[in-house]
Amino acid sequence: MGAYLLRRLLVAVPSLLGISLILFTILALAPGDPFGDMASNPNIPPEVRLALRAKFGLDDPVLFRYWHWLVAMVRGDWGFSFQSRTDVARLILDRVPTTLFVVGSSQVLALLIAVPVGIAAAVRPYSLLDKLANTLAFAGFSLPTFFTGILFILVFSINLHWLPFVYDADIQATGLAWYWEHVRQAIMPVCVLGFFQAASYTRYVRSAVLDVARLDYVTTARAKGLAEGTVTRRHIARNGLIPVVTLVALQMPAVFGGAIVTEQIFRVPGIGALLINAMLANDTPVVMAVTFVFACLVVLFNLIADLLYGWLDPRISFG
Amino acid sequence: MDEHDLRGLVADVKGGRLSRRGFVQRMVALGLTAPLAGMMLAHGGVARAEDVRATYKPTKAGGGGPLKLLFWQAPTLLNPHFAIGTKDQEACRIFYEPLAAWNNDGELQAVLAAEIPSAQNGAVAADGRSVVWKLKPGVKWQDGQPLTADDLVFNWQYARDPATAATTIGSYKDITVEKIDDLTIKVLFDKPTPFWADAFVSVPGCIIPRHLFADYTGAKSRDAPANLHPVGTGPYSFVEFRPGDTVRGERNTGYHLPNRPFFDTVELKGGGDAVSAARAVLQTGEYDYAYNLQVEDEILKRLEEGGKGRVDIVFGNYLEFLLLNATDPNTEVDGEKSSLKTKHFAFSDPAVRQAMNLLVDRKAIADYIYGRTGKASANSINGPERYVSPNTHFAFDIAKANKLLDDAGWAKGSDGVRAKDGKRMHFVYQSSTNAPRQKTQAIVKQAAAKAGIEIELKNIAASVFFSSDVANPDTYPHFYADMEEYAFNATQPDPTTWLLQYASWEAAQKSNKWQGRNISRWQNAEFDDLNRKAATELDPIKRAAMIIRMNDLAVADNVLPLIYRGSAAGLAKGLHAPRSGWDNDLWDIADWWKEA
Amino acid sequence: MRDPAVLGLDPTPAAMGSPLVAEGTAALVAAAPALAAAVPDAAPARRRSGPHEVWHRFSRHRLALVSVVVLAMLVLGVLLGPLLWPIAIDDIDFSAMLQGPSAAHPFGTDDLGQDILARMISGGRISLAVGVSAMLVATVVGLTVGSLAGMSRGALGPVLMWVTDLFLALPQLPLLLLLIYLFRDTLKRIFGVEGGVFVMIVLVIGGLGWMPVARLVRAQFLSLREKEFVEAARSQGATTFHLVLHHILPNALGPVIVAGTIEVSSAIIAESTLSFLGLGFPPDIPTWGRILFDAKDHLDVAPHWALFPGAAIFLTVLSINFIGDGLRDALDARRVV
Amino acid sequence: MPTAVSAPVSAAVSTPLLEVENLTTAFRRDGAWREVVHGVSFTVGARETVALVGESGSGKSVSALAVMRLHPRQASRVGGRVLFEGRDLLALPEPAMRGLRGDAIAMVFQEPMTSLNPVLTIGFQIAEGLMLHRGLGREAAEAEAVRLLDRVRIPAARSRLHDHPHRFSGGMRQRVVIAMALACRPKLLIADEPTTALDVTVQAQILDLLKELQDQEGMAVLFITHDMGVVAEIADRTVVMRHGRAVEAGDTAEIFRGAHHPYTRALLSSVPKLGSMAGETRPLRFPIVSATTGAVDVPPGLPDTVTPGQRPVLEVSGLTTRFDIRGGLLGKVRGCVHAVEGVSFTLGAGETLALVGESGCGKSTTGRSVLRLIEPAAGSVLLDGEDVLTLGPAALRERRKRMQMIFQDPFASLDPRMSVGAAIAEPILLNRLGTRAEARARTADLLQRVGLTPDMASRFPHEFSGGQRQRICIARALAVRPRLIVADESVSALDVSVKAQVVNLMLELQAEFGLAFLFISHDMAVVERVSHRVAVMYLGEIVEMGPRAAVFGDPQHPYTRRLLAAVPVPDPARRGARHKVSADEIRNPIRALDYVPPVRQYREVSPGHVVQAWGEEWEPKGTSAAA
Repeated sequence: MGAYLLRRLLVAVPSLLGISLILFTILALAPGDPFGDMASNPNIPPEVRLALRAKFGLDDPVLFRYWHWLVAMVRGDWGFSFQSRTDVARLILDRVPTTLFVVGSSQVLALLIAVPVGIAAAVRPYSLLDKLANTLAFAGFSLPTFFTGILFILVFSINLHWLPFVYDADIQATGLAWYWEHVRQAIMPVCVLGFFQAASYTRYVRSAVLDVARLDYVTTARAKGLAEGTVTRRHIARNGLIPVVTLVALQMPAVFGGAIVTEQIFRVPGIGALLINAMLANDTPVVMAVTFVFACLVVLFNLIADLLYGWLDPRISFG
Repeated sequence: MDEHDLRGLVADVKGGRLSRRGFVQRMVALGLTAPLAGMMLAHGGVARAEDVRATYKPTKAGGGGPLKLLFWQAPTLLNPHFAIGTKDQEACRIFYEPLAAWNNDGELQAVLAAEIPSAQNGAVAADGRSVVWKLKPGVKWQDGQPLTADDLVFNWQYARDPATAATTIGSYKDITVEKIDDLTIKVLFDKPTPFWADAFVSVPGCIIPRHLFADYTGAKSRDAPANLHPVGTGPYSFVEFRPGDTVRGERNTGYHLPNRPFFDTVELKGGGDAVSAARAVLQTGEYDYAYNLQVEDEILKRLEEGGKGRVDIVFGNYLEFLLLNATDPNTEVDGEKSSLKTKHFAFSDPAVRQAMNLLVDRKAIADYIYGRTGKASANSINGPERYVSPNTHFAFDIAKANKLLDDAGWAKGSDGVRAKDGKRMHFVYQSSTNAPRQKTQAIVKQAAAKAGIEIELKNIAASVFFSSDVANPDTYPHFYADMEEYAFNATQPDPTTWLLQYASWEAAQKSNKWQGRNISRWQNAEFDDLNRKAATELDPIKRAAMIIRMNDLAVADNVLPLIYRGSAAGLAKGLHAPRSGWDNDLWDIADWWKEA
Repeated sequence: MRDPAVLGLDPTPAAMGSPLVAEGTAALVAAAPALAAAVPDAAPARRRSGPHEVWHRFSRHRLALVSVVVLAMLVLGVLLGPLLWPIAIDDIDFSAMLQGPSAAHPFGTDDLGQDILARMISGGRISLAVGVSAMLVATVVGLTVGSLAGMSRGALGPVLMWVTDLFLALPQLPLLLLLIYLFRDTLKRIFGVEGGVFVMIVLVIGGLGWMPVARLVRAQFLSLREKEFVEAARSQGATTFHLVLHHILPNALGPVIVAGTIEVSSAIIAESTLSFLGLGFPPDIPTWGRILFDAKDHLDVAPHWALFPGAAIFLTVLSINFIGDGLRDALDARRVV
Repeated sequence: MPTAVSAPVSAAVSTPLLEVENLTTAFRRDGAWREVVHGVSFTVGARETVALVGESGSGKSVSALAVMRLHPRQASRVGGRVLFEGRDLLALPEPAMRGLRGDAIAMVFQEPMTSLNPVLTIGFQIAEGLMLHRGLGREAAEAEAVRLLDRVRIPAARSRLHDHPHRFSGGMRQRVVIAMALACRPKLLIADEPTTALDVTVQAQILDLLKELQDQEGMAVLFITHDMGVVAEIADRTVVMRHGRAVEAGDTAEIFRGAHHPYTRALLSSVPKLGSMAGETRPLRFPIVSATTGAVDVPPGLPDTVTPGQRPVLEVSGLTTRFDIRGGLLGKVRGCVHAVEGVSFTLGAGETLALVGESGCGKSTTGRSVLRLIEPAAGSVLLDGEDVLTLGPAALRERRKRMQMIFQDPFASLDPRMSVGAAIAEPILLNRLGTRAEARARTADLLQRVGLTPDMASRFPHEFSGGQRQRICIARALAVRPRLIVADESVSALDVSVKAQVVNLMLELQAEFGLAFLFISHDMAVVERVSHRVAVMYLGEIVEMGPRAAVFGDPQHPYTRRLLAAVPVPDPARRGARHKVSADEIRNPIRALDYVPPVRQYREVSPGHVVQAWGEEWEPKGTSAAA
């Protein structure tokens, strides 16, 4: 197990290097610089912009810059944001709790919907419930999140005045009110993200469970006289959900990245919002760091998925 | 309008025959800025207008609860000398203050200064080479340290050092600051400077404390802890900052103005888009203020129907304009297109330039796109006397444009597109990606098509269009297109730098890494001459006449002003927030208050 | 539950439940091929083949059948639309701003008084073309990489899969945005304004969508190349090329086609999201996503503006997904076990 | 240990434990109901073993599941009456039925690899039923589970209680499944092909165990199988099913002695009986009995196809094939599966050499290595004197037309997307043996030769039955006029009657074309029928090889003896003649990298009959394994 882990980590190193090189090159080739805003300000002389470019090393050759970035990264220095004139690590750490909360809750919501619905649909394939779940799932991922997000705002914030649509990362309240406010403001972004994810998860759960529902040991379990509920819970769902668990683990990075749109709409100060703003402002160190974090997440979650799989499925062993 | 007329108008104001506001409006219509008009009046001995502070009603500081500001762009840093965009400047104004700021009438209003320098009080030297500022006594930094002249000298040293890479360097690099006593400094200019109110004033003038930044100058500037933890003299002291998200402050109990500030805390939330920011103030009332609502007025009006707030519009010098390329963007000479060595095949023909001017339906653009937030403007190409109604300054006349082009020999081809000497009238019209701008493009394109001109629209992401990337041909200074549209906001109230965008020597070229300010590459000897003279002319009224002339020269030709744009903000019902078109929205946040 | 057919009860084809089993695995394989190996194989089921049979089984999937009709109508609509509704897409008419559906403007007008129906027709062509082309790009690249990796017994396979994983680890949406910044103008110069953006969006969406296809194809190849009929052909002297072309590829194609349908719909969604982030087609080139984006601020007074593009995207994606579902049943991914 | 004593036949006369009357079962497909079991009736008395036999598709398993009401309710419809202790199971409410399942009636399924939940420990899976039906606590139930595991002879039962199923071999798993079924001391055990998926020695062990347990528990067994040998071995009474109907029922001995129904007779006649070839030197075709009329067609003897003195078609020597096992930090090779180790044999034209052995012994790998479908690690394979292992890819492709393979699963070995005509023509075209027209003509000819009609060429594999498909595979193999055919379990998956026909066809073709067959099989009875010579493989090595009569008649190696002893004989009269088989497991062939295979000594017992010298691990412990 230890050796397996070590091997996986070693294998990840060239992957991460490759990813970072690709990202860096693309970023370095990308047009624009972080000082565009100064352009419309006639008060800032052009030489200031050029000096800033030079100061941040934007005019050096790409490989040279990459090497510098890499060395700094290895030393634990994530870079320095052009835009905020502060350490990138701090910017990212600032955003992590919010993202974890919103994305995490949306995943929980998605699973809370997808698992029971998917199982129920799979246990009775082609029943009315199955068809309904299927159709709703397709509908779920046929609507772009930006559209559902705006629709939610119009209905729940503008027309009904139920929910706030500006996400406030630190609410000035204490006790129960604090929790209540957090829940209120998180409802819409979490639902938009969660429903979208639930749609695809439902399909996965259904197929995975369907695969299991026809296996011999399920019949064996029935032949033991177990009630249908027990059979479903203990023998079908447990096995059927193993691939789903790992699937969810593998999806996590994509979910973080895909939350960009939702974070934008609801002003959730998450990592995705940081990324898109940094990108629009050409704040290369931040973009680089965040995308690299995403890439690390993918590699990490791949590993977690494998380990989870081994843990959940006793047949897998890490030799 | 010449110098004589201007003097007459100043006299009218002095004699009460013309209101200050009326005077300022006329000057603005002539292409001057309100601050310049203010300075003309001051020079002419007209008394200052009523202080905006007089409208402040609360009788004690605090008790106003939270003030919630919503910025659809989020501030990313809190050092005024590093502020890149308006969003950062605005956020800095919560904590930092300048010596003086520009009010909406274009007048200087003292903030940290004891009084506004003038020729009358002898603070402004007659030779235009120095100005003396006196600090208001008893002002303390939020950490209790006193504000002194040393702080001002330090700010000058800090900002002028190229290693600091301050964005305010332009205001400080050509001056010298001397300490006279603990509360007095003298700003020295190396040549006669008519416009002295730049350093320590308004946006670039915010003053940071020496005792916190002295160890972090030059290359070390980025390590200063106070970059992220501001300590200023402003009405609110710092609580928390999340870059790109929120800024939080609480009432500065030791603020130097009485009964201020009104609110107990201030919160600035960033991110999202302008429309939903407007919704949060105007429709749901979640926030008190929404910044820079660049949204079609149609939508704003609808949101206002919610009754939770109103849209406040102030006009500074924010001009949306269309440039006609004087050079040829399609021929490459010495590795660059739009080279000064070339001439545009069509725009070198005055008839085509005039026709283009006639094909721009400014009224439709103003009415249907900008509404209250923009005024159609042509900035007088027909004569100096018609400044009463802006509507008469321009015309939208497709028939006349057609006739002009016919007469000039541009004949329609079988495809309906005009051509002359084998050159088809196919223009590339570029601008940054921005909904109203694209609609303007569509409107111009449609009208042009009716006059046999084919227009290809192109829009470039703002981050690219406005970047200083030398290698990218899509930045606006490269101008590798026939026409381009963007807006320019003169944050500096003096038009000297503004007018440089029409000076021959400022033409953006490869040789100056496209950092030249003259984007259209328009060249005019008279303009260049006037520009040089105006730079050292100390009589504001004479100088104003020169500026008006320069303006007229430029806009009659390759520069087609479109819209004089206002800055719209959403204000919650009952919120009193004096805004200024000449300064940041939060320039006077100390005076904000809200009716119960 | 035991399937009677699995028990060998019925010597004739189309095991009652096997498409279900197949569907489950195929979806998983499509989603995370790494998992496929762990999903236990079902017993071999009997099945038919041939286009008639595929159609027969497909036609039993009622929703899929309806979807074919809906999609066909949408495609015909955007193809023939300009003939039936010859109104310019950029005719500005300030007197008819934000009007609801009427006889003059069946889908209403936008805030410049432009006819939404005309814009929908024109936009649909682009949206559908983007979806189909991006799918083709993804499928071709994925098939190539996947089959090379699946057939290689040397170092090429692991290297290709490493590259595939690498691409999977790249953050998609951010990269999409970046690439669009980067290549928009180079391509615009080569292919013209519309063409350039089109080619770029297709390449970028397709170029970031091939990895699941590659993994799916590789998984199929890995299992197919060990199948007895492949071994039989090999033992009869078939070259690897012949094996791939005549035996492996045709049998691997079913799940790839299904994955392709999903790719079409995700490309359409991706294009609309790009428009939302301001990076899709320029504003004067309407696509469904772009129209939807433009409409978002007027949702309260002019819901029709958003309704039509929204419904078009929704119907297209929904019907493509249902068709994919039907195809999955009809092609029966577990055909070869 | 007492030998199994069958319950008196008279038990069936008193009130039967289970009475199935006029059972019908229908399934819904494409919206229409299709009946697949049409009114089956039979009874099972207390302590009685009743076998339900039939070929695939006869409805035997469906009937068994219908008794347990385990068919999906929406998609199935069961009619008739199923009386268990006088209560009609079909009329019981679901909770009551659940109470019976696993308690009074238990079931064992065919596939031990899949009938255990992989993520639950075997202890829990056994205890599950106890907790449910007996209301035991977790600990008490697990203690009982240990006892049950002991009873099904799982060594060190206590320590294995918390193991997951994948740690057990197939035979051991089936024991666990049986323990699970027996947990609540059911009155009736329904065993659905419980030994079909097992190796023959393991099958013998399981059958012994079942009999013993039945004896001790006094339960009735409804045994579903297709294997007449197993039936003869275990059943008191037998019900023969065909096409969803019970065609004959009666005392097992009587049925074997003289069946009334022609189908039963046909079935019995096609069952290969081990030992029936005593005295024969050459392979013999099976007699074919018409399933409808009962007419017997005893085939004439076959000509001698082996010409002695000629150079063998195939000479294999020292063939070794290993598979690397990787692991560790850098995926280094950790060990090897020694699948085939130093195998040598020769095969002459017109001769059939059978490679026999149990799963994992390396017989299939040997076959594939000979054809170089797997690259062997060492040795030589001479085909007509030319070493196949040194050929380049093009030359190998060229040579392959001389050696062909027929696989186990005829359906899997036909491309589902290719018409059978195209499949048969493919090798001809691939090897450029003729034009398209010629290939078409030859295809038609071949189809006829294997007993099909030329017009079938345009059909697809799914339109054929299993036997027909194997005929197609044979036709395809013959298309290139090969000298050698490797038949890898080619008839194992076929129903007995079909198996007999295909075996007959292969023998006829051998006689006609002088084919050399390398006949790989685990089925000793079929091997006895078809082969000239036999090689017994164990752990990748040939332990005994010689003329069929010698190996079967005078087995030398302990493993050969064990193998032969384990084969059930389809003759109730000889029941019990088979000796006990020790519960040894076949060891695995994974070796460390530095493992040096021992040099094996062979001795010649009689002309051509060689036996590997065996070590002390084969020395008898306790019960003698000698046949």
